[in-house]
Amino acid sequence: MAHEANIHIRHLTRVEGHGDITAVIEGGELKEVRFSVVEAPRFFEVFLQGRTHHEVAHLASRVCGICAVSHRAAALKAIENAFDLHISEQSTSLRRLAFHGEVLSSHVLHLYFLVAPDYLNVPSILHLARTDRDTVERAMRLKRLAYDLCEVVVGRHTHPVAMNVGGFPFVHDKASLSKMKERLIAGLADMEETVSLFRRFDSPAFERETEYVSLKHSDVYPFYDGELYSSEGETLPADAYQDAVSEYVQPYSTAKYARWRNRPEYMVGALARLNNNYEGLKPFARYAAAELGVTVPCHNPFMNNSAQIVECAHCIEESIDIIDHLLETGIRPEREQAPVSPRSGSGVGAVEAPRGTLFHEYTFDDDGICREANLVIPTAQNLANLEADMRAYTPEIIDQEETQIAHALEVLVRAYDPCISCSTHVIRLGD
Amino acid sequence: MFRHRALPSYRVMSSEDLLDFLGHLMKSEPVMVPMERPDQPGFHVFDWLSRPEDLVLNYTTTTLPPKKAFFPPTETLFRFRGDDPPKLTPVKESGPFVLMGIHPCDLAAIEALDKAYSYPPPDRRWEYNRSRALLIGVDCVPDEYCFCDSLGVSQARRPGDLFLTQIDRGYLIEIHTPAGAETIAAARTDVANEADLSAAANRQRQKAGAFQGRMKTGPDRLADMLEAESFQDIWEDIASRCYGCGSCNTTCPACFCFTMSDELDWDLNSGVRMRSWDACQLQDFDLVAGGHRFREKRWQRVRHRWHRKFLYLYRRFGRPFCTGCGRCSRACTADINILDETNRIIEAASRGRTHD
Amino acid sequence: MTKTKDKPRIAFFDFACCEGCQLTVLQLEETLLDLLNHVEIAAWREAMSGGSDRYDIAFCEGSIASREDLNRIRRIRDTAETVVSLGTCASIGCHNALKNAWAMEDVLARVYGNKSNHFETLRAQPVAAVVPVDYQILGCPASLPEIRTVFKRILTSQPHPLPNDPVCVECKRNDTLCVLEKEIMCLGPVTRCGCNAICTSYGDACQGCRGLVDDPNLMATLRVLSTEQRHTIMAAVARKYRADENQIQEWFALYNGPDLQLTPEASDHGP
Amino acid sequence: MTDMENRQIRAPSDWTYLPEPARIVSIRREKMDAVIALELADGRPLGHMPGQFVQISRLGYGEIPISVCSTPTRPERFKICVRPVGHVSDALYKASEGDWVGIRGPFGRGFPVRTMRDRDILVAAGGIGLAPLRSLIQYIRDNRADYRRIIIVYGARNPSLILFREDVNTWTRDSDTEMFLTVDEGDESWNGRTGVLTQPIKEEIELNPRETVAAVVGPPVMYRFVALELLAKGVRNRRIFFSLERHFKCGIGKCGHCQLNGVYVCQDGPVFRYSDLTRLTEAVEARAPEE
Ligand SMILES: Cc1cc2nc3c(=O)[nH]c(=O)nc-3n(C[C@H](O)[C@H](O)[C@H](O)COP(=O)(O)OP(=O)(O)OC[C@H]3O[C@@H](n4cnc5c(N)ncnc54)[C@H](O)[C@@H]3O)c2cc1C
Ligand code: SF4
Ligand code: SF4
Ligand code: SF4
Repeated sequence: MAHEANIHIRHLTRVEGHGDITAVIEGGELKEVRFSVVEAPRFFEVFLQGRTHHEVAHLASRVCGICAVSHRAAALKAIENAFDLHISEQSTSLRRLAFHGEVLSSHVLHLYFLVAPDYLNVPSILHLARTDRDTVERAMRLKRLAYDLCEVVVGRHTHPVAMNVGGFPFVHDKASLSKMKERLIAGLADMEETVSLFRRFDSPAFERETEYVSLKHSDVYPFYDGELYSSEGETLPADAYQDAVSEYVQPYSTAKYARWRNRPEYMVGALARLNNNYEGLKPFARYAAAELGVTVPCHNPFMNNSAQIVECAHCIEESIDIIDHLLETGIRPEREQAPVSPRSGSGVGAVEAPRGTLFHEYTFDDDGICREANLVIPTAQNLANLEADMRAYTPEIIDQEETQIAHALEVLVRAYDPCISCSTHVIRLGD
Repeated sequence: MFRHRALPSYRVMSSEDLLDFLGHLMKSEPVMVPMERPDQPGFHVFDWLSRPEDLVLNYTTTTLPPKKAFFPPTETLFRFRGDDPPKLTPVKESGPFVLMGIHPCDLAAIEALDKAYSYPPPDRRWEYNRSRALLIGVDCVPDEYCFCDSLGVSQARRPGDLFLTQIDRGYLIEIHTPAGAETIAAARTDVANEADLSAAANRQRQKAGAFQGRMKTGPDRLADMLEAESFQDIWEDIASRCYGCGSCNTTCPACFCFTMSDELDWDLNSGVRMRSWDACQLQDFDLVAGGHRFREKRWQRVRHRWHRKFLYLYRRFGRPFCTGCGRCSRACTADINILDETNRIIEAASRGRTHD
Repeated sequence: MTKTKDKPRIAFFDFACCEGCQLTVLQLEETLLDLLNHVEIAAWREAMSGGSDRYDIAFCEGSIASREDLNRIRRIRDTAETVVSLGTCASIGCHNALKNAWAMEDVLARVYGNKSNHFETLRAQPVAAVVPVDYQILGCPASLPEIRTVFKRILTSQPHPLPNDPVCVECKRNDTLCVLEKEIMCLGPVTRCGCNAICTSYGDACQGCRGLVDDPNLMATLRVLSTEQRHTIMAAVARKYRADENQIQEWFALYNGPDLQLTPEASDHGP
Repeated sequence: MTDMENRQIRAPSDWTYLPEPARIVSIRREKMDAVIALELADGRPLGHMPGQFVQISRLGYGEIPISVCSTPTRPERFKICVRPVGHVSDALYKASEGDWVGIRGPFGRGFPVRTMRDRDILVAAGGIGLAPLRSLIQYIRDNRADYRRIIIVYGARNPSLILFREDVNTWTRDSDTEMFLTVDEGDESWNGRTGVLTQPIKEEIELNPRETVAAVVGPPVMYRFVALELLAKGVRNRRIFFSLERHFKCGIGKCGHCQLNGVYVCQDGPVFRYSDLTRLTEAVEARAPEE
């Protein structure tokens, strides 16, 4: 029984980047709990200044290796908005396709490599190589599927190439897209297995109401497109995000925190998207949701993992549809648009990165040079909510041993899938 | 049936019959042809054909020359396994193939490489791959970089088996070898009449008038000039612009330098030896252990390129190892044009400059 | 070819970076399992809990940008027999070094405002500049073909001298169309190959993420971009970009750091 | 070649770049070199001449040119001497007895053992250059009656880098060889000559210049200084032979790496007449020393 505990987990494993968990319990009462990001900051906001829009787009994906496509896409949308460029429907479809590859890749990595070991009681998925080869191979297969999907569309997952301002500088090969489609169809079987695997894992029955924020689109489940939406019913155009989202600094964390209007915490990510966009899901994804017991609205942060599985299924289904559409309409060559003659402008790009809503905003001067950059990253938006959950959850388990509490907190943090390397690049201060 | 007839002989074939013929060929052997790049429409590439209609015979140029059919940019020479004793298995492709749509300059280059690679001891791998191929040439229209007529190969036919010239009613087919005759015998063709022959001759005349640039002397005099003088200032000027990227070598149909390297499998015991195209303009081409470089300055490497093409191999094999295809000028990322620079040398030599 | 002894223990460490390099190692996927026949994974924070402090080969990604980083990398160097700098951040400095063009207090103030005194940052340096490294893998993210090669070379005790050919060589070996033909300017002619020219294979320009070759003719880039050329394509490129020296310098800086100078002085091996 | 009959593909009897296995029968490792004795898998002699080289592979590492350092007059096995300087040479240096390597060759033109007959032979070796020259010296000693004086000048960087110590001792001891050993830098235990190897040539050796044939192998800078001394003593430039080093990949005049003006070092050499080299602008070894 942990009447007294002083938990400090340094450099939490199986998360992206460096973060520490601290929890202090005195006399059976929780005194302090926090998750601090200790990753060295990289200052993108500083060195993006003075760069051309080409360079900005190129650098943007380097914010994060795991959600590189999202960052690139957000930057492209912002730049294209700033210069009033319009890309073809075909390019939009291809960008969506790359997005689905990334979401799949990121979620599979999280679910199999980072989360599953907690439930299977091994230090890493690779430790199952001998005892449960099936699971390891399925994980690898799904990763490969996601990676190859990105490869077909944008060359590679981490730091996509050829995903440029205005469109694509090469014509996608129909044969490889059809081959991809076959593999996606086969991938649904692996998703089925994934659903059965994760159904076996019991998530804690913890709930806490909060506000869920994501993009929302009337036609599609939003990753690449949509308006900003909150579960409290508010809709606003993505480029007005600053009306609602503001950031603040905590001295113990190199990442920033964000509030939604006057609410000091809110949640973004798979669970938020699912809560806000359930109707947009494809049939197999709905089936997966039912199998995993996800009903919306869902207030259990541990269910974020299940929401990710549902989204994986959705991404595969949606990708099949997109490829079908591309093959049907035929792929037309489109030259990458020449850079607009240098001019001033500013624009916002908002997308749903695997971990939640991501904003890029740039201002260019008369020479087309970036003068100001603002990036708001999902993990930063989630940090306050995560700490609120930790504060609410710890008392529920305070009777357990110190190590069990520590482990439970680790599992909670992992459920959020924090991406710390991203989160240390946030820009302007909220006040 | 054509076997005893004097070669070359002539036939005519319609464009539709040509595609039928191609379809027929493809049934028995793989066919490599120029086609439009799927990823970059408007540009062409030599590749293995899967549908006859992908053939493009009126292409201007390709980045890589068709020699890649016999001598791929990277290929496996043999596999090994570290047994006791080690097991070494040569890797070779099986069966004959057809290489179609070769411009005269590229035919000439293949002939040049035949010479170089069969010089004793012969390169069996080249010989083997060459012996598998039936070569079908095609007539062309020069672009802004072409100067093959200055090197006397604009009408080259050897070592092709068949040669196609576009005429009104399809293609005039020149049959140059018995193998060519045998292959074409299976196709629907018509006798070539006077009008066909004169249409083809007309096209040759048009071609001869279409070159935008000429080399200001013949290869023989050029070799003498290069031997007689150092031209260091010209080499240095070119070198100040040159990246040393080697693209002029790697796009050249008559370059044939290569390097070899091993690649292990994941068992760390078996693997392959590969050979890949190399380029004398690269900084490390002549680097040896201990850090010695024998052409240390970029201008020495530039000079080497010209000397090798127009002097050394000219003396050794009796022909320049440049066919005027223009690929290197087009590929040069630094705007170095082989014809312009060669003419600069010729002019300097003709002005009777002295050594520096 | 190597005699089997104890499997070497490998560990992965990350410093300031996007962690894309580690992720690229995960892309070895099936071969990852083959790899496990030859090595044991001792520590991989991103993929595994309960890492060990006993390891022989340390793969380090990212740049050194804080005092803590410095101490950590020195500890790693003391422990590991072989240190590998994984990716351009760890080998050359990459984007992290771009902030070095500013004073560090200004950098912090811009991001954390009046709370900046809670944080510290150092000039970013590649791992390779702080401790000696035995193998370098370049690329942003680390080039997959080079990751494969270096793994095999480490396991068979072979050195891995960085390739010194420019990207153009790989473009040609792949028979891809030079992007200049489409009037897109490319840093491939001065950039170290080893990535199998992935960007240009997808029709995009090389941005130089593997750093410069030993003897780059930077003045040639300047000349190509800033003057009118005879060559039809090159003339179009020059017209299209109309780049001045400053812009080109900034472009090179993306991966080669802000200190690189474009100077007309002939290098050792030029002209 | 284009005849239909010829298009029926016959497998070539010898696949040009395929090495044949050879086993390491012994290896003697010194600080900076290893002498390796090899035996071809089928036991037949290599069939080389002094000055020729083989392309030797360590499979999985690569292939490099290495001179044969043993004489064909003792044919059972052949030897090479490797200095570890990189990839393949390191791997060879670290190999063990019983390991397999791949061999192609022998290749190239060796020393003119015919021209040398009935003449005085001067051998000038710098560093690892002694390897091919040892083959020559042994060959001449095994055919002693055909040759006249054997003068050996050998320069090593320091005493610990002296190659083939036993041979060097024998050549010093025996009266039918005149041995001049020098090191660039001596140490406490060293009481022999120090200085570059041109010194003994200049100061100690009496030559019958008209009757002397010289064979020179060493680092690139060495050649021209040795040549100058020999010319100064009246040795004819036609009778001075250099064995050159260049980057080789194929060993048979195809890969282009070793091209030196119009010649292929691997095929037309590696042994060249000095008088031929002076015409080749790229033969840095033969160029007059810079002022
Ligand atoms: C005719 C001839 C005879 C030789 N005889 C001997 C000998 O008896 N003993 C001995 O120790 N060495 C000899 N060498 C030198 C030996 O070939 C080189 O040391 C060896 O190639 C270095 O290869 P590596 O893989 O160990 O080094 P690498 O790791 O490949 O690189 C070291 C350097 O050597 C260069 N290099 C690579 N391949 C070759 C090559 N084929 N030729 C020259 N340089 C190359 C590389 O560019 C690099 O700069 C001879 C060379 C020649 C040409
Ligand atoms: S292509 Fe041009 S820049 Fe490249 S090596 Fe050749 S001449 Fe030099
Ligand atoms: S695309 Fe770039 S790297 Fe490739 S050949 Fe052209 S200039 Fe060189
Ligand atoms: S092509 Fe250039 S930018 Fe792309 S991976 Fe290679 S070196 Fe990096």
